[in-house]
Amino acid sequence: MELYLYIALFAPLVGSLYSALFSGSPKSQQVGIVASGLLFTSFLSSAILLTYVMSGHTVHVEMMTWMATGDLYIPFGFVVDQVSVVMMMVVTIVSTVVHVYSIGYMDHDKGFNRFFAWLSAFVFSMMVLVMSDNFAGLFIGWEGVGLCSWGLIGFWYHKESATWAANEAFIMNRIADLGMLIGIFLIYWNVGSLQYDVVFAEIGNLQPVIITWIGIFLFIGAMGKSAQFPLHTWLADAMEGPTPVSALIHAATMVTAGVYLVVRSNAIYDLIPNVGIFIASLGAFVALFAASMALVNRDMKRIIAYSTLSQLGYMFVAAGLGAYWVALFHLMAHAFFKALLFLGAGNVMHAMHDELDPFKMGGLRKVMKGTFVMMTLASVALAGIYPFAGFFSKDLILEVGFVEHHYVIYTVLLLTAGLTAFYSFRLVALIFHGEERYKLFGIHPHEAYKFMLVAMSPLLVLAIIAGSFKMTYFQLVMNLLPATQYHVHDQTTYWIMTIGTQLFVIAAILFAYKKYANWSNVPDGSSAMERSFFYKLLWNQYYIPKMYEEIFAKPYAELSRIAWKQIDLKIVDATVDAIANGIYKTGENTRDIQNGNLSTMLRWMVVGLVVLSILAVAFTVGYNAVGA
Amino acid sequence: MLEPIHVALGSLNIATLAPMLIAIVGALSILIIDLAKGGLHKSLYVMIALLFLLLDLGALVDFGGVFLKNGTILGFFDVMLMDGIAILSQIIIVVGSMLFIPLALTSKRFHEYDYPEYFALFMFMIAGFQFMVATDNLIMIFIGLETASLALYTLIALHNRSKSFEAAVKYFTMGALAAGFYAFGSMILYAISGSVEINQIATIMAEDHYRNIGYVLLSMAFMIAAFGFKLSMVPFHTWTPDVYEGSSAALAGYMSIVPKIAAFVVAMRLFEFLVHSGVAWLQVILYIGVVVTMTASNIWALVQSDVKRMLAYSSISHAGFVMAAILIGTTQSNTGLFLYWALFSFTNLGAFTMLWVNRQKNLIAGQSSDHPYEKFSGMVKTMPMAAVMMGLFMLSLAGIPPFGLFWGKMYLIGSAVSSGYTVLALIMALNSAIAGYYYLKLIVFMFMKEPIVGYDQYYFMNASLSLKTIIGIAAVGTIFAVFAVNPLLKVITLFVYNSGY
Amino acid sequence: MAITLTHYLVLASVLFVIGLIGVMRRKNLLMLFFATEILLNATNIAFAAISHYIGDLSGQMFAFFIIAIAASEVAIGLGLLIVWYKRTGKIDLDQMNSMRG
Amino acid sequence: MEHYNVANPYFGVFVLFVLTFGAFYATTVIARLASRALAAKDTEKIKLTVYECGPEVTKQPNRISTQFYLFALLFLLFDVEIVFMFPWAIDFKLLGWFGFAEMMMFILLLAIGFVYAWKKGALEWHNIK
Repeated sequence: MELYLYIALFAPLVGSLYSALFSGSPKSQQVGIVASGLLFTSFLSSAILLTYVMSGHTVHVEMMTWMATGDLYIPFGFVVDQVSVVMMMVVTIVSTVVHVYSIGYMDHDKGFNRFFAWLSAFVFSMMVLVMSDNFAGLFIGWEGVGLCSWGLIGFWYHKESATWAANEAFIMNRIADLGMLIGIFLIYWNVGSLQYDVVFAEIGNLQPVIITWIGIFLFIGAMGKSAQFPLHTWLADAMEGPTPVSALIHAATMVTAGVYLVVRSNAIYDLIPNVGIFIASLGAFVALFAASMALVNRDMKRIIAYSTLSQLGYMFVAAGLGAYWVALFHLMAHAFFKALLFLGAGNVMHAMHDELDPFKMGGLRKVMKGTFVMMTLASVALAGIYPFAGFFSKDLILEVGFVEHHYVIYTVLLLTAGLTAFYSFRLVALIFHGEERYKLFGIHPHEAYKFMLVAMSPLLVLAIIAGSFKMTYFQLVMNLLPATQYHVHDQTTYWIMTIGTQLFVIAAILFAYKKYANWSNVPDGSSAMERSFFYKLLWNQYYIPKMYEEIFAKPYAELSRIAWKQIDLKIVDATVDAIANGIYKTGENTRDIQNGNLSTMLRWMVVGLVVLSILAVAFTVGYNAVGA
Repeated sequence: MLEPIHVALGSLNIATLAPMLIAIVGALSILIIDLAKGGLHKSLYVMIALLFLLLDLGALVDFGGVFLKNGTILGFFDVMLMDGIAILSQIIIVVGSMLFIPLALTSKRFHEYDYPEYFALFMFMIAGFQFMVATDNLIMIFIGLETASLALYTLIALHNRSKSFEAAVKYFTMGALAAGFYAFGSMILYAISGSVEINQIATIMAEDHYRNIGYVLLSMAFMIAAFGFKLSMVPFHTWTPDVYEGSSAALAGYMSIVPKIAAFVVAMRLFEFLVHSGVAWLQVILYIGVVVTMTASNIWALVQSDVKRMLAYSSISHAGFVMAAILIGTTQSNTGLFLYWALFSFTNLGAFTMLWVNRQKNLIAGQSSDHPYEKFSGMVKTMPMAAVMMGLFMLSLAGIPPFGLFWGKMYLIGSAVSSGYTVLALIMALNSAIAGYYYLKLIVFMFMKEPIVGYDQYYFMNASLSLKTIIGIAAVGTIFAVFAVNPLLKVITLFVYNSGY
Repeated sequence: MAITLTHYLVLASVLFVIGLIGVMRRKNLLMLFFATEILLNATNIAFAAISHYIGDLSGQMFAFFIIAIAASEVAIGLGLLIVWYKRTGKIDLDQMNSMRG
Repeated sequence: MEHYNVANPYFGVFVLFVLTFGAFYATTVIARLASRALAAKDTEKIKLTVYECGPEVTKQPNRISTQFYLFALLFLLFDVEIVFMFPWAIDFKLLGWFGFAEMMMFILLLAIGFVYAWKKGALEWHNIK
């Protein structure tokens, strides 16, 4: 089995290196095919591992020792257990689909080969992240996916906005990673190991305060990766990257790494329910908050991105309330239908020549049948209609909230479910129904390549049937995660809740259809609704990006400018001069002493020496005074 | 009448001189070859230098074996001291030099490489550094330091541009002042202990229970000023950016690595016994020095417009980071120092070589310095491989896993945490986060901007096969550091631990 | 009055301080070199004196080496100075600021 | 070995010395400022020129050639090495063959340097660029 583990892990790396070899040469189809083939191999190995794990085994290998000196010992190990195998399946399925899809999507792009190098490198990092058996390896993968995501968001580096978005994502993530690093250090410091099994076995012996801090710092890392409030702005901007990237990284895999971290560290979070409540509340807030921003947005990809954000909120609610397996289940189901949604959006974008505003589309169902069906079904799944995947996973989270008596969270999530249904179908209705507004812009849409649709079909199937795996999945992961079944005990309440939710959601869908299915004009910002306060508030994303700009970015730039101009040039230099002059120049005015002047430099040195000597004397005097 | 002294040759242990003598003989033979037949091509001298350095390395490895078997080797009236850190640092010095000497084989002609003296001086300089680390005698340290520094000043000036002379004069003048500080500091130590050997001074002071603490501290003030200059700690750092800008990129890269490791070793010998004796003053001063050096240089690096100056400030910051190891003073941290520097050597070798291959002979209109950021704009389009390489080195410098320097940073921060310096560890981590920003700036220029016409013709202008090989070596060292870290750590720990540091 | 070690040390310190002042005040490169020579020779006096008073020769050895090194330093320094003068016609420190920041 | 403390009688002398130094310096500065302030300003240009008895002031035609400096440098370098030979010469017998061998090595190195300088033409008056 170890062999399969290594194949699953390293096949993407081989694919990446192979593509990188060709990164300088012009586009060649075989690069994409080879990379996809290698990923498929990785998927097959993961599937074999899955059957193996389902028979009750786990695979644990220690490839080599990273660091071993004195009391520091970090091995380079991998583990395939019930949790990581689920993640591996999700990652390999989605990435294989995305790879095949990208062969078509990136067909006309000059950076075709480079794209596959980055994409496969990303998959490799992600596999390292999920398969590592310790926090150090997780962190490596964590940074790796961040790096690849940076490269892929900024893939079209000639676009100013793409560059900016890439840097924003990278920097925000680095800030959060710092928190995570501190958490990992705290773990190492207090437990003396980074191995999951050791850490989780011993974490209970620590003081509650320390556990709380560990939990908080790790969660800060998770907040960055999973774009939770207030570090969420990068995700929407990350949509500047190619659409397959959005599907793979910013919907299905990387952004869920934060959820994975919390699920993986369930032993830690079980001990600190207060932090758990906080996580759940934040998750609920983000779910509603992101959904509200999706309501009015006029950028197809951003709408889907906000919906991702909102669904991540759901996952955190589940994880925060201790229903780790539910969180992981929703993560899996969400990966399938959200990736499908993104890839469908990619098709639409191609057809519309990169137009993103759904108000400029309409009536596309006639020309893009396949895409229309897929996106509608994916939206149905997202909305959580029985018997699609979303129903099983999302309603479960609602039930968790209800059963755990967090009625506020429950209500928020219920409301969000309605909003989700509304904005999803607003999008579908605007794109595929109504008048053919694109004709105004002289666009001639066409359906995507056949093989792209075929490539998407596995996702479609999974989006429909993933819910039926629920019990198998539960049997599998309960070996590792707390096996709490969440049932509303009163049958009547259960049925009322379920049917009520379904009706509510369906009502929202119908409302969206009614309002947008016959849309005829392109809004220009003059209608009464568009001028209302709430619309503006939502449209401007609650003014949060603006606030960041005002509060952090500008003062930071200002600060470094001041540090240079004022502190370095004026204060520091002036101080040196003042000291030197104070000692050696009595009447004469200073000559203009400029930076880069040798004399100033020598004075720096002498002043340094004088200060040190004065400190030495002062210390001695103080020391003798105390001694005497 | 005094009896003549009979010195048994065996007791001298002349072998301890072998590594330095090899370098000196190499230098002399280069001079003699030049005298016998002038006008030979520079590649011959490069080969001779490499050959002798290889011999030198062989001798050092041999010493390493002897050290692990028998412990510290003393020689030459106990002036020479071959302990673990001496051998380790000499290996870093020699390997670093071997990697930098081939940078002379550029495709463009440069003034300095036409002189065989360049290579002779280079070898003298290496011998100087080797003397400096392989002794704990203050006189010997001084001689080694000055031999190396004087050679280095000349090497900088040989680059034959106005800025090079300016840099050499600045470096020289400040170096002379630092030499004065060093001499005065040693004088105070000699006055209070009557010895010029560091271990004896330490013993005498300990027996004395630091009765002369005031004078000890005063001498340490002078020593910190002297080595602060060599290690470019704030406020003794002012020469660094100017000298780096003035000298050729190859030499600047060399200066960021080899002289500093030598200075680190001496600083370890000089300061650590005091740190261990709990002299609070020194701890406080080093603490402040480390923090200020790291932070201030990072801030200054942010506002640079020239890549070489940025790298200069960044290497000040790295030196400050590593200086923390001396403050912490545990075996783990000292091991971290050597590990960090070994990894840093490869990464910085790569970064400076990338500057060197892009060196242009004349500045184009409107260009204020040799390597402005704009020069690297859109490099990914014209030279994708080169841009990827440079990006790789920047990422490593920023400490992003799994590239080389990440491991060094992690190990050092880890050692700070495990010795209870939590706040320091936090500051170190924060600083590496800030540093990421200006390294990223270069990557942004390379990958995200359009090439600027005029600059693009200079990409790889100076490249030759040997320079590309060096870049390749640096890249391999940076990427595959993951696999080298563990064996390296084992060896380094063995050496450091057995030398009592 | 007997001359003690203290006299020598005070002399050395005073000379050292004079050297430091010279380093800080002088704008002429040649004067700067003089100042650094004063620094080193101040130390020499102290070394020789200490060596004599405590009856240990290593101080004098140190002094010898400082003399030799000071001479080499002068040689290099003057060499640089001559080249600099030939290129610019000046040995004023204030003219030497093509690099900054 | 005796130790020094601040109570040493000569410390006072030292302090006085420093103070005197400061006072002296201040005096010169004050004197200069005062004279500058009090002096009558003369704006006539001709009066500010250097007086050179009759002929017009010219640039010094025969400055000392840098050649002299180079010679002086070489002399200095080789001359200073003598400091190592004096102690050796005094204890020549005491040091015996070992000392002799060491000194021969030293002289050999110096000789290589000398030959090098010679061959490079540093000792020829006219041949230096």
